[in-house]
Amino acid sequence: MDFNLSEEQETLQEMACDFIRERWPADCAREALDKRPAVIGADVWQEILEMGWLGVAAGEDVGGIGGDVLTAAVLSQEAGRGLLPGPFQSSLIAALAVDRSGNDAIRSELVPQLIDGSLRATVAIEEPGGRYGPDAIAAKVRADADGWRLTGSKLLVPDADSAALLIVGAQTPDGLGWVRVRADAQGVEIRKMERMDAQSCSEVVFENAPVEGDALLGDERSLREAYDIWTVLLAADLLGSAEASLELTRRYAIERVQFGRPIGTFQAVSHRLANHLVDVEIGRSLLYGACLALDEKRDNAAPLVSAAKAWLSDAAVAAAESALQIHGGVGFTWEYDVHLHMRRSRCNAAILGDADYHRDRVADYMDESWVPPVKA
Amino acid sequence: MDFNLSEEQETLQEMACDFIRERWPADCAREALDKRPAVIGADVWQEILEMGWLGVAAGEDVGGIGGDVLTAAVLSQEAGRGLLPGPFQSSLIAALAVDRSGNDAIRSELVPQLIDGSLRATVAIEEPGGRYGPDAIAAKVRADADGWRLTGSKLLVPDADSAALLIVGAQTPDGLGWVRVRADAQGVEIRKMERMDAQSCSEVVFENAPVEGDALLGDERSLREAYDIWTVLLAADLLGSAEASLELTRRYAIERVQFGRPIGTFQAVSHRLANHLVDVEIGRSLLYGACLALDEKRDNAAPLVSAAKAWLSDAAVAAAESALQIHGGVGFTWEYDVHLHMRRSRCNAAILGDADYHRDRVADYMDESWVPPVKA
Amino acid sequence: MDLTFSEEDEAYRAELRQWLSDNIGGGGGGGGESANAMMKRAESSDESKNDPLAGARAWPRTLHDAGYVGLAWPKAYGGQDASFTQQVICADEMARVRTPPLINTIGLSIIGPTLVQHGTEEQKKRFLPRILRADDLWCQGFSEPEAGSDLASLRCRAEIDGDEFVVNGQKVWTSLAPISDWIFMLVRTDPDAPKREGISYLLADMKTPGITVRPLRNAAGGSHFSEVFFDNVRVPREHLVGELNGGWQIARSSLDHERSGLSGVVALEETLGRLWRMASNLDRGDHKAVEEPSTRRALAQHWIEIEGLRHLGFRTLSNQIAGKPPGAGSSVGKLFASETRNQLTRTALRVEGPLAPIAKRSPHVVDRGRWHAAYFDALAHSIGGGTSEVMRNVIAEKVLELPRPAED
Amino acid sequence: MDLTFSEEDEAYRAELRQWLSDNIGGGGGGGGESANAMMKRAESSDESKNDPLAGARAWPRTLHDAGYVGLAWPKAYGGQDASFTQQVICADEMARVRTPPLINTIGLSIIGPTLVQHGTEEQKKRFLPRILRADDLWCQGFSEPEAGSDLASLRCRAEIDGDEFVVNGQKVWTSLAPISDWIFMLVRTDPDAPKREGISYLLADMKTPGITVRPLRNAAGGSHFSEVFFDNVRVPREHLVGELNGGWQIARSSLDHERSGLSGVVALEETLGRLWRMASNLDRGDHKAVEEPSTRRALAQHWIEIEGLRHLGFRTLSNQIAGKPPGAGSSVGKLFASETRNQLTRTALRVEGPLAPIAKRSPHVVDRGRWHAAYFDALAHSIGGGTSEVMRNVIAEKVLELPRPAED
Repeated sequence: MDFNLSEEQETLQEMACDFIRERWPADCAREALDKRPAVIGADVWQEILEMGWLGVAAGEDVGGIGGDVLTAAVLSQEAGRGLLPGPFQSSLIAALAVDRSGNDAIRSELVPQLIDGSLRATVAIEEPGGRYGPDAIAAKVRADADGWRLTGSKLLVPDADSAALLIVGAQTPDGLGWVRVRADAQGVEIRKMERMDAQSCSEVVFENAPVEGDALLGDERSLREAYDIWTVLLAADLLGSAEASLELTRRYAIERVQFGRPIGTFQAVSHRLANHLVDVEIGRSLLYGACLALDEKRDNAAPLVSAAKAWLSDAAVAAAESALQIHGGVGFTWEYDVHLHMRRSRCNAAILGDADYHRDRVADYMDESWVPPVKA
Repeated sequence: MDFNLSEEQETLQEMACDFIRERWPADCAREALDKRPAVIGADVWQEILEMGWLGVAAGEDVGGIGGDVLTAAVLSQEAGRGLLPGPFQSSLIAALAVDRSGNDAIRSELVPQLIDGSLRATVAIEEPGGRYGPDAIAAKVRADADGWRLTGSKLLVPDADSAALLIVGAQTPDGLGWVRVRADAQGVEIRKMERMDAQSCSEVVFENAPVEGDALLGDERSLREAYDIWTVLLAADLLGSAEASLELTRRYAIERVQFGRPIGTFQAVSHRLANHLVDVEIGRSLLYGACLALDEKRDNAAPLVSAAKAWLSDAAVAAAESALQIHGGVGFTWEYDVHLHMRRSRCNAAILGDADYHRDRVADYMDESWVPPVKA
Repeated sequence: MDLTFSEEDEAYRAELRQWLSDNIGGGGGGGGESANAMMKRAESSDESKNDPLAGARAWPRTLHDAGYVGLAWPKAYGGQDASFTQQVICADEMARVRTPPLINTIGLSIIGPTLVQHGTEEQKKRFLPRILRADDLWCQGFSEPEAGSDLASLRCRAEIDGDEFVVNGQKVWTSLAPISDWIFMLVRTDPDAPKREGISYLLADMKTPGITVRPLRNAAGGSHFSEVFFDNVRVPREHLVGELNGGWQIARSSLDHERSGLSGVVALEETLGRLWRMASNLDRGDHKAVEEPSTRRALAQHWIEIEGLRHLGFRTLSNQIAGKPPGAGSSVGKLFASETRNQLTRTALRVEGPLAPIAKRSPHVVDRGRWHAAYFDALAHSIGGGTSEVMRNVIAEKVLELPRPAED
Repeated sequence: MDLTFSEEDEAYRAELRQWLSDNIGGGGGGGGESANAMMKRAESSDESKNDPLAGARAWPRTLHDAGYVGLAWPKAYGGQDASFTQQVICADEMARVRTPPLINTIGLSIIGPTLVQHGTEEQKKRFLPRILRADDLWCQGFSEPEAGSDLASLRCRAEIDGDEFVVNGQKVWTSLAPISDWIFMLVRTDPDAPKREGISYLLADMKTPGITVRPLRNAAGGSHFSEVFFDNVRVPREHLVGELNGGWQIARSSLDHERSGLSGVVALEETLGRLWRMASNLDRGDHKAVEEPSTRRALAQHWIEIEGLRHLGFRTLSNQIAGKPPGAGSSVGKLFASETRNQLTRTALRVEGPLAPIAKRSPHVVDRGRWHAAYFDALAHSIGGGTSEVMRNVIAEKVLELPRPAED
C-alpha cells in the first residue's frame, strides 16, 4: 500500500513546475489575452518535446517512458498551475489515445511521431447540440465506393488550427469508435474559436471527408477509455489551477494588512481558505484514485473519473472566485494573476462534461453497478 | 404606499407575543415531547377564543374582525415564535376556508361557530403517494342513491383527533373542491400520527363516508385559494421560528465568552448571523408581498406564496441549524430551546409543499405567465 | 398595507412615462452610448478641444431641461424640490425603460447630495447647477492602496499652508478619472488624531498642477478605474467641505444615503428575463435547457430572490416616505442584491454549459459574450463600495448589535 | 502507487474475516446491544451487584481472547504488538461487517494509547490489561461549562496536599459517566501560569468520595452525556500522567492521534446505501424518489464525497505506513467527514419529503425514524471533539500557516 506519488513522479512534478514558471511565466498567459490565441512558442515547445513529456504515459516500445496515467496527470496539473496553453494537452491526449487504441500497426507507426512532435495531432469528441460525451456523438462515417467518408461537426477541438491529424470520435459501419482524418483533407473545414482564457480551439466541420485507412483506429472501448483519460487530465489541470488560486490568496492574506492586522487573521478569510484547502485535498485524493483505477482498469474507474472531474470543476472555480473576492480591488486588475486562473478554470470546468454531467454519470453507475456495504 | 404592518397589526403582534410567552412558555412545548401530543390547554384555548384570534381575517358579518390575510399571518408568526401548538392554526385556516368558500348559506351558518370555538373543524388536503398540493388530490366523491359519499385517504391532517368537522379537498361530481364530512360519521377512521415537534396530526381514511349537504362547500378556486392561504400561514410560522432561533443565538453570542472574548466577535459567528438576518428580512418581505397579493387577488399571488414558503422553509431550518451549531454543547441539551425550533421548523418546512415543490410552482408560473421587463 | 400611490403621484408617473416614450429610442441624443465607451472615445479622440463628450452631455441636459434630474435638490441650485414619492417614481420608471447611463451619475448621486447637505452656500451655488447639466464631471478619491475595506486608515495627506491645502499621496479605484473635471476626496489632515478623527473632505480641480492620472486595466480587459497621484497639489481652503477633520462623518453619511434599491430590482429582473430566454433557446440534445428540472429550480430561486428584494425595497421605501429611518433594509438590500447578482451570472454560465468557455466574437458564443462580462462585473460589484465582508460586519454591529471586535 | 497489501497481510485479513464470520451474528455474546442501551439497563437494574454489564463485557473479551484488540499495544501489557498495516486491516474489516459497539471504546481508543505513550510502568501494568478486557470502563473529563471550544481555559482545580491532589470543579459532556469505573481528566494545577502551561492530566476512580454524576438529557431525548462534579476529591499523586503542569501537551497528542478515518468511510458508505434504498422505495406520484434528477445528483455528490474521503484516507495511511507524518489528511478528513455526514442526513430528510415531519412510532414514519436520529447525531458530531469552526482554525494555522489572531 503506497497511495502517493512515487519519488520519480515527485521529481518530474518539481521539474515541470520550475520549467513552466521559467519558460512560460504568467505574463505570457496575460499577453496572450491580447494576442490571441495562447500558444506555446516554438522554442519552448521544442524543449518540452525533448524532455519527452508527450510520452510519459506511452509504452516504452513506441518511444514512451511507460509511465502511468497519474504521471501524465502530474504534468497536466503543473500545466494548470502554470497556465501553460496548447498544444501541450491535446498532443498528450492524442498520443495516449493512439497508444491505447488497441491497433498495434498504427500504434507503432504513429505514436513515436506523436511523441517526438514530428506529427501534431489532436482529438475531437464533443459536438454541437448541448450534450456532452461519447453518447452524444452523431458524426457519421459511411462506406462508399472510394472508402470511408466522415460527415459531422465537432466543437471546441483544441489546437485544431495547428494539427496535421485529427483523431475523431464517430459512428462508423463498425460501430462507435475512433477514426483518423488529415486536417488538410478535402471536406475538412476548420473554423477558429477561442476560449475565455485565449487557448486555441476550433469548430471542425467534416463533409464527406476521407478517413485515413478506411477503417477504425480504435473501437468503442478505446474511445471511452481515452475520453476518461482526457477527462482526468482536465481534472488534474483544474487541481493545479485551484492550488495556484489558493496559494496566491494564502500569500496575499499573510501580507495584506487591514484594520491593523493581516487579513488572514479574520475568520471570514481564514475559514474560507480552510474550506478551499479541504476541497483541494479531497480533489487530489479523487484524482489519484481515478488515475489508479484507470491504470488498473477497475470497474469503478469511470465513476471515479467523473467524481474527480465534478469535484475539481466546482473546487477550482470556487477557489478562483474566492481569490478574486479576497484580493479585493487589486484582484480585478489586469496585472494580478487571479483572473487568469479564473478564466482557465471556468473553461476547463465546462469542457468534457461539467459537474452536473459527471454527477449524472455517477448516479447512473450507482443505479447499475454500485454495491454498498451491508450491515452484518 | 405603505408596505408595513399597520398600527393595529403591530399592537396585535405584541399582544400575541406577550400572551403566548406567558401562557405557553417554551417549557410547555418541551414537556409535550414527553406527553405527546402537544395541545393547547383548555383554559388557554378559551382565552384565545375570547380574544377572537380565529376571526381576525373573517368577515365582520359572520362575527370576524374583517382583517386581512396579513393579520392572520401575524398571529401565525407569533405562534411560530412562541412554539404554540394546535388546534390554533388548523382552526384558523378552517374558519378562513369556509369564510372564503363562496358558499353564503354555509358561511353564515358555520363561520360564527368556527370563530367562537363551538364548532372545532380542521382541513384535509395532502394524501399518501408522495406528491404535494391540490393537483395530487385523488380522494373521490361519488353520488349514489343516499347522496354524496367520500372515499380516500388524507395524511398529516392537523388536530383531526379533536375536530368535529373535517373540511376535505376532493374530486367530486362537480369538479375539484371542498366537501364537509363529520368526524364521527360512518366510514371515517382517524389514525393518530404525530410530528417530530409533538404536534397532533392524523391519517384520516374515508370509506364511503357521507358528505354533509351532499354538495360542494367550495369550488376549485376556493380550494386553491385556501391552500395558498394555509401555505402562507405556515410561512409566517416559519418566519417566527427563524426569528426566535436567530434571537436566541444572537443573545448567546453576546454572552458566551471563549478565547477571552464574546463569540459574537468572531466572524465565523457574526457573519453567519448576518446572513441569517438577511434571510429573515428577505423572508419577511416575501411574506408581506404574498399576503397583500392574496388579499388583492393579484395574478402573481400563487407564485409569491410559493416564494415565501420556499424561502422561509430553507431560512428557518438553516437558522435553527446554526443555532444548534453556535450554541455548541449546550444547544444539544434538552433544556435549551433551540432544538424545539429545529423540530418545529423542520416539520413546517416539509408540510404543504417543501422548498423544491414551491420552486417548481414558481417555475411553472414563469413558464406560463411571467412577463419580465424588456429593455427599451 | 398598500402599494398604491396618490392620484397626483400617478399623474406625475403618467406624464413621465409619456415623456420617456417620446424621448427614448432615437431622440435621446447620444444617450445610447455607455459611459465606458464615452471615455474610450474621449481618450482616443484627436479633437479633444471640441469636447468629445458633447454627445454624452446632451442626454443629461435633456433630462434636466425636462425636470427629471436633481429631484431632491433645492430649486435655488437648479433642483426640483420634488417629493420623496416622486423621486421614487422617477427612479422606478427610468429603470423600467432602462434609460441610457448618465455621464454625470457620480455627481448626481454622491457629491451633489453631499454638497446639498454639507456644502457652503458658495459651494452649492458654484457646483450644483454645473453637476446637473453635466458641465462638470466628478470622480471620487476615497480608496488607497493600503486603505480598501479599512478606508479609515487612508494616508493621503493635506497640510495647511496659508489659504491652501497641499495634498500629497495616492488614490486608487477611481472611476472615470481621465474625463473628470473635479475630484472629491478624503485626506488626512491630522496624523496624530485617532484614525477616523483626522480626516477631511476636499474638492479639487483635476487640472491643478501635480495631479497625475494612470488608468488601471481591469481583469475583464477594460479600464474603468484609475490611480490618481497627488504631488504637492494646492487646493484652496474654500474647497474644504464641512469642518476640518470632520470628513469621515460626511463620507459615512453619503455612503449611508442609499436608495430603496427598487431600480436595481428592475435591472436584476430584466437580467433574469434574458437568462430565461437564453435557457429557452439553448439545446440540450432533444430538449431545451429551460426544461431541465435543475435549471428551472435555479431560475425560480432567482425569481424568488428578486421578489424578496423588491418587497424589501417596498418596506424601506415605506419607512422613508413615512419619515422613519430606512431600517435594516438598506444594508440588507445592498448585500443581498450583490449576492443575487453574483448567483444569477453563475447560473447563466452553468446554463451555457458546453458553450460557456467560448470567448466573445467566436462563433457559437452565447449572447455575444454578455454573460462572461456580467459575471466579472458582478464579482467586481461585490467588492466596490464596501465588500460583502464589510457589509456583514456592518449588519452584525449595527443591526444585530453584536459586540465589536477589539481590533479597530 | 498501489493499494495492495503483502501476502502475509492478506493472510491476516483472511483469517480475521473468517473469525468474524464465525463469531458475529448470534455467537458474539450480547454485543448486539448498543452502548446507550447498555447504560440504560445498568441504571435501571436492581441487580447491579451481579454486574448488569456482564453481557456487554463478553464481546470485548471474546475479541481480546482472539487477539483483535490492543493491536498497537505492547505484549507486556496484554497487547498484540501488531504491525501498522494489521491495525488498519483490522479496523477496516470490523467496520465492513459493522461489529457491535465496544463498551470499552473510550479506554481502547483514548486513555489506553495515552498511557502506552505517557504512563508510568506501574500505570501501564495496572490499567492496560483491565482496559483490554473491559474490566475497567473509562470516561473522559475534558470540557467544562466555560471551556468548550476554548478547552485551555478550563478551571477545574487540583491542589497538592501531601501525596494527594484535591480536586474541585465540574466537567461536562462526559459520555457514559454513570457506568464508568475511572475518569481521565484535565485539571488546573497552576492558576498563575499561562493557561496552557498550568494544566495536569489525572486519573481518578469514579467511586472516590466527592464525585457526583448528573446525566444530561440531549436534544434528541436520550441521555448520552453527563455532568460530573468534584467536591474535594482526593486523588493519589501516582495517578498523575506525565509531568505536573504538562497535561495540555499530552491531551493534545491524544487528540492528534487520529486514525486514517477509513473505518468511518465504510460507515458513511453504508448510510448512503440505506439512503439510496430509501429513495428507491419512496413514491413520488407515478415514480420513485430516486428517479428525480435533483435527488440523483445529490446522492451522486455524496458518493463523490465519500470516495474523496476514502482516497484521502489511503493517502494518510500510506504516510503512516511509511513512517511519515499523516500530513493535512487527518484534520481535513475529520472536518470533511463531519460535514459529509451532516449533508447526508439533510439529504435524507429532503428525500423523505412529505413524510419528513412524522415522528418515530407513528404510522407512515420512514425507516422507523432513523433519519431524524441520524440528523441530530450528525449535528452533534460536528460539535463533539472540537467544533468544525475550531477545525478550520487549526487548518488555517497549521496547514495554511496563516498568522494567528492575537486573542489567544
